[in-house]
Amino acid sequence: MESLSLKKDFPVFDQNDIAYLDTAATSLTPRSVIGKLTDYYNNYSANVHRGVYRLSHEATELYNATREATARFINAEFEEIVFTRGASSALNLVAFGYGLSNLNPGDEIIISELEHHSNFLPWQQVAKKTGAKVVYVPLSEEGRIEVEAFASVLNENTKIVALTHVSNVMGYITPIKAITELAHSQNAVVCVDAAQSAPHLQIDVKEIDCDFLAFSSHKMLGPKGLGVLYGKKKRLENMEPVEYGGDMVETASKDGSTWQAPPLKFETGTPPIASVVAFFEALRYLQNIGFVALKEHEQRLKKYVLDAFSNIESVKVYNPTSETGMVTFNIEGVHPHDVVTVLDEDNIALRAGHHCAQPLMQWLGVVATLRASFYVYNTLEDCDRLIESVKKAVTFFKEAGL
Amino acid sequence: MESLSLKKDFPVFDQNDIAYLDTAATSLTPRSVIGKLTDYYNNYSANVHRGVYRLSHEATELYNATREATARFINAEFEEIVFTRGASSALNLVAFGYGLSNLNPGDEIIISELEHHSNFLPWQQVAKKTGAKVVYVPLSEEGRIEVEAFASVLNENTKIVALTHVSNVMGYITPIKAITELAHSQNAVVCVDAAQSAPHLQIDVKEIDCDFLAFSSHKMLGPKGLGVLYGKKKRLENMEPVEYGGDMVETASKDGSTWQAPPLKFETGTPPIASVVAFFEALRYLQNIGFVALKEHEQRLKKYVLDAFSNIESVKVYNPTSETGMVTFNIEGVHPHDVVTVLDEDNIALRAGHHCAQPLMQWLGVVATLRASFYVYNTLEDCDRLIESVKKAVTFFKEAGL
Amino acid sequence: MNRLENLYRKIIMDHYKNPRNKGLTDDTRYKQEHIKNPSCGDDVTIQSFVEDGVVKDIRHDGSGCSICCSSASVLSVLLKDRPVKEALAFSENYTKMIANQPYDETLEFEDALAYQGVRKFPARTKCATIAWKAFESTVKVEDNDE
Amino acid sequence: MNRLENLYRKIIMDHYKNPRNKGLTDDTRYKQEHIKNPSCGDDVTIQSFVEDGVVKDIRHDGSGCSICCSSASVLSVLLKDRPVKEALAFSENYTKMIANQPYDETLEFEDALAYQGVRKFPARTKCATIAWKAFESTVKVEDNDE
Ligand SMILES: Cc1ncc(COP(=O)(O)O)c(C=O)c1O
Ligand SMILES: Cc1ncc(COP(=O)(O)O)c(C=O)c1O
Repeated sequence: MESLSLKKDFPVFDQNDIAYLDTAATSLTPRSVIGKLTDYYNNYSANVHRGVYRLSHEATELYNATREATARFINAEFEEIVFTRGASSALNLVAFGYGLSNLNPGDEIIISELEHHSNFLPWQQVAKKTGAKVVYVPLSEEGRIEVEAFASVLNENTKIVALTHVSNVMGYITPIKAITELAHSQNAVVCVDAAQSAPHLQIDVKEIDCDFLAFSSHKMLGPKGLGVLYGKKKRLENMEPVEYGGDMVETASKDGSTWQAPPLKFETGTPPIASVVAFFEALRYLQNIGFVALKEHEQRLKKYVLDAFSNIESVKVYNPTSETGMVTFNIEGVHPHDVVTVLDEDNIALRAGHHCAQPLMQWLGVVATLRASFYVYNTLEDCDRLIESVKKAVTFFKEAGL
Repeated sequence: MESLSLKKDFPVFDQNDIAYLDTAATSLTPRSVIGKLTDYYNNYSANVHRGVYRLSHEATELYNATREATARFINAEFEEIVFTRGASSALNLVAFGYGLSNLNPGDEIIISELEHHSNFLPWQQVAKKTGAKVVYVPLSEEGRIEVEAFASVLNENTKIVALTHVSNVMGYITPIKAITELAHSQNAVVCVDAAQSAPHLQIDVKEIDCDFLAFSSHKMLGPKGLGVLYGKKKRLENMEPVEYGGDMVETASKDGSTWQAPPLKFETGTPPIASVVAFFEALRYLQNIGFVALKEHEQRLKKYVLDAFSNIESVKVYNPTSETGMVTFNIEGVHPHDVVTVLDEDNIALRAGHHCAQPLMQWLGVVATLRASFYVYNTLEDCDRLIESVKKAVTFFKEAGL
Repeated sequence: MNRLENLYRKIIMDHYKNPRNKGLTDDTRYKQEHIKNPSCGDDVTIQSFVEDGVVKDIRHDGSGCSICCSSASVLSVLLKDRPVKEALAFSENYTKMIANQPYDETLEFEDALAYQGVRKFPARTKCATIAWKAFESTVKVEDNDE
Repeated sequence: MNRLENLYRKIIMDHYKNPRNKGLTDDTRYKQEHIKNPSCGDDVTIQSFVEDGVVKDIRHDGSGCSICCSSASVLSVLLKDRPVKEALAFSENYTKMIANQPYDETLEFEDALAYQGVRKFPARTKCATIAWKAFESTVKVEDNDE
C-alpha cells in the first residue's frame, strides 16, 4: 500500500502536520465520506421510510443501500443489520434486549478482563438485574483469551458469551470461531465486540457463526455517531426492543401495540440518516484497499516501532506479540499523561489513559498506558516521529529527575 | 422575514425546484450547519473527552460549546443537557431511566391521544412493566389538551405527566406551564415532548418548570441523528442510566462500578461528535431569525393556505385554529397517499400518513391525513404551488370518479 | 396520456371503487395474511383457499390508497382457479415487472398490466405489490421448519 | 526556557517526587473529597481539617500525572493555617489564573505560581486544578439543602 498516496485522501492532514496514532479511539475521515455526507445534506436532507415524495424516497434508497453494503461487508443479510448510535449502544441492545429477558438466577455470562467498558458494564448490570453471574475467561500470561481457558469456564449454565474480537488495548485477536463452536455446543449465545476488528480484519459472520456482532462506523473511516449490530435473523426476531416509538411500531393503539419486523423494530425515531448514507463510502474505501494489504501495512509499521522501542531502555511494551497494529507501552517511572504532552508538542496524537478498560489496567497492574494505533493513513515517517519523540520524553523526564 | 433571501441558505434548493412542506418530519439543513459539519471532519475528526492531545482537546471544546449553547437556548444549565440519538431516544431515556424505577402498581401516568408514538409507546411499555396505569387527558372537541381536562384526570396517584408541547399533527400548543404547576401540586414529574415546539417557539425551562424536556436537532435545521434531553439537575442525578459503557463510568471494576455525574452518565460511547458540533450553527441560525419573526412568518403562510383551502369544497382541514404553522387536511374521498403523488409530480414535498400518531388518527376517525408544515425557508410561492396542486388533485380524482 | 393518467388507469379506479371479492370469511380452510405498510398506513389482508393444488378462492379486505386496494381486487379475480404454482409465478413476475426487473415477458398479465404505470413512480411500487406479497404468503408452503 | 521546561518546573517535579502531607487519616474531623478525572484517570483525594474557621491541616492521596499529584502537595503546604475564606479565595484565583481568566493579581501565589506554564497547555489545565477543586469541596459549607 502506498501510504503517502493515501494521506492525501484525509483532509485533516491539509491543515495539520500531525502523526495521528489514535485510530483505536476514532479514525480520521476520508474526503469521499465527508463528500457523501454533504451530498446528502445538499441534495436531500429529507427523512426516510415514511415520505412518499421523491426526496424522501431517494433518501430511503440511499439509507437501504448502506444497510445492504454493511450486510455484504460482513457476509450477513439485509434484515440482520441494525443501525445504532455506536458499538456501545449495539452491545447494550444485546444485553438489555436479549440478555435481560433470557437470563435467570444461576445462569452464567462469560466475558473477559480484556473487555472494553462497553462490553463489560452492560453485562455486569444485566447480571445484577437477573441474578446471573459474570464469569471471566482466565487470561493467558500474555493477556490473551485462549480456547482452552475458555473451555475451562464454559459449562451448561453458560447462557451468553460476550467477548471482544480484538482487544482495544492489547490488539490480540480472539479465536472467536473456535470459541463460538464450543459455546454453541452448550447452547450459549455468542456476542462479539468487533469494534476493533471490523476496521482491520475481514469478518464473515456466517463463518464465525456468532449470534451477535457489534461495531462502530467512526473507527473505520465512517461518520461519528453510528454503530452496527449484526444479529442472526432468528435472534433478532426473538429479541425485545429497548426503545419504543415512531418507525419501530406496526400498530399502535391504546389497547396494545405490535412491532415491525427487524431491523426496523430496533431503530425507533429518525435515524442518523446522513451518517448511514455516508458510511457506504467508508466501506467502499476499505474494500478498495483490501484487508490483506491493510494488515500487511499495519504490521510493517508496528514492527518498525517495536524494533526501535526495544532499543530504548525505559520503554516497556505490554503487547509485543499482538497480531494487529497497536503498540501499548509506558515509559517506566513517568505517568503516560506527562509523556503524551511531550508527544503532543511534536504533533503526535496518541492516547494516554485506561482506554475504557479499567479491569485490564488492574490486570496489568498499571494505572494507565500509552497506546499507538496504526491505520491506512499512517506512514513510516509517523513511526519515526513517534520514536524520536519518545526518546526525547525519556531524556526530558530523566533530566527532570524521574 | 425576507423569505426569499433565506431560501438561498439551503442548498437543497440549488438542485431542486421544490416546495418543501415536510419540516414537521425533518427540516432542511442550512449551509452554515453543513459547513460546520465538514469543518469538524476536515480539521479535527478526533474523539472527545479522553484525548489529551490538541485535536481531541479542541474537539471536546467544540462539543462542550454546543452543550452550553443548547442550555442557553432553553434557559437551562450546562449539566442539564444530555445528547441523545433523537427525541425518541430522549423520551425513552426518561421512561426507562426515570419511570421504570419510580413507578409502582396503581400509579398513574398521564399522557394524551395527541402523543407521537415516541411519547406514547415508551410509557405504555413502562406501565406494562411496572403495573402503573396510562391515563389519557380527554381531548377537547377540537382535539386540544386543556388545563381543566388535565385537572380532571390528575390525582394523588399521578406520578408522571408526559405530554406533547406542540402536537405534530394538529399543531396545537399545550398550556404546559399551567399543567406543570398543577402536576407539581400533586408531586408528579412532568416530561415534555418538545420535538415540535423547540423548532418554533422560545422555550424557557425555568419558566415552564418541567422536569424533563426532549427535542430533536434534525427538526430545527440541525444534523440528523441527534436529540436533546433536558433534565433538572436533581432529576438527572437521581436517574438511572439506560446504557452502560465507556465514558459514562467513573470506576469500573469486577466488584462494582460507579457512574459519572450527569450529563456524561447518560452518554456512553463515542457520541455523534460532528452532529453535536454542527448543531451549534443551527441554534445560532434560529436565534438570528428570532422566534417572534419566525412565528409571524409561519402564521402568515398558514393563514394564506387556510383561506385558499376554505374555498375548495372537498378539502377538509382538521386543525383550522392551530397556533403553529401546520395544516393537516384531506381531500374527501381520496386517500392521502394518492393525493401526495399528484403533489409530488409538482415537486411539492408533503407528508401523507399517520404521522406516527395512530391513536390520534383513531380519535380523528381517519386512516391517514396530509400535513403541510411551514418553516423558515418557505414562501408564499410555496403556498401557491400547494394550493394549485391540491386543486389539480381534486379535479383529477373527481374526473377519475372518486 | 400523462404520467398521472398512466398511473391511475380506468381499470384501477374501477377496481378501487367497485372491489371484487371484498370482505373476509371465517371459513378456516382459507389461509390468511395481513400486511401493513408502515410507510403509509396501507393495511391489507388476503385470504386464499387452496384445494388440490388449485387456488379456489381469494378474499381481501383492508384500507389504503387506490393502487393498493385495487390491486387486491385485481389479483383476487386474476389468480382465482389457477394452479398454485402458476399463481405464484404470476405474482412473482408481476412484482418483478413493477420493480423494473427482468420478468417472463410471455406471460399474459391481463388487467394487472394496468399497473405498468407504477414503474415510473418508485415511491408507489410498494402500494402496487403489497397485496400480492400477502397473497404469496397465503399459498406458500412453510418450507422453513427449523 | 522552552514550553516543556516551563510546564515541568523544578518545584513541580520536586513536589511530585517528594510529596508533602501525603497519606490519608482516619480522623473523622477531616472532611474528605475524592475526584476522578475520567479523561485521563487522575484520581485525587483531599482531606482537610478546619477549626475555628482556619484550615489546620490538609492531607492528600491518589494517583495521576506529575501536574496533578504535585499540585495536591503544593496546596497542602500553601493553604495550611489560612482562614477558610482566604484559602478559598486563593484556590479560586489560582483556578482562574490557570484558566486564563481575570484574577486578583495582587495575590501572592508563592509556589503555586510555578503552574503558570500550564496556561499554554489547555489540555492539561484540568490536571492542575483537580486537587484544588477537591480542596474547595472539603471546606465549602453545604449551602444547598433543598
Ligand atoms: C411530537 C414528536 N415527538 C417525537 C418525535 C420523534 O423525534 P425523532 O424522530 O427525532 O426521534 C417527533 C418526530 O417525528 C415528533 O413530531
Ligand atoms: C473494543 C471496543 N468496544 C467498544 C467500543 C465502544 O465503541 P463506541 O465508543 O463507538 O460506542 C470501543 C471503542 O472505544 C472499543 O474499542
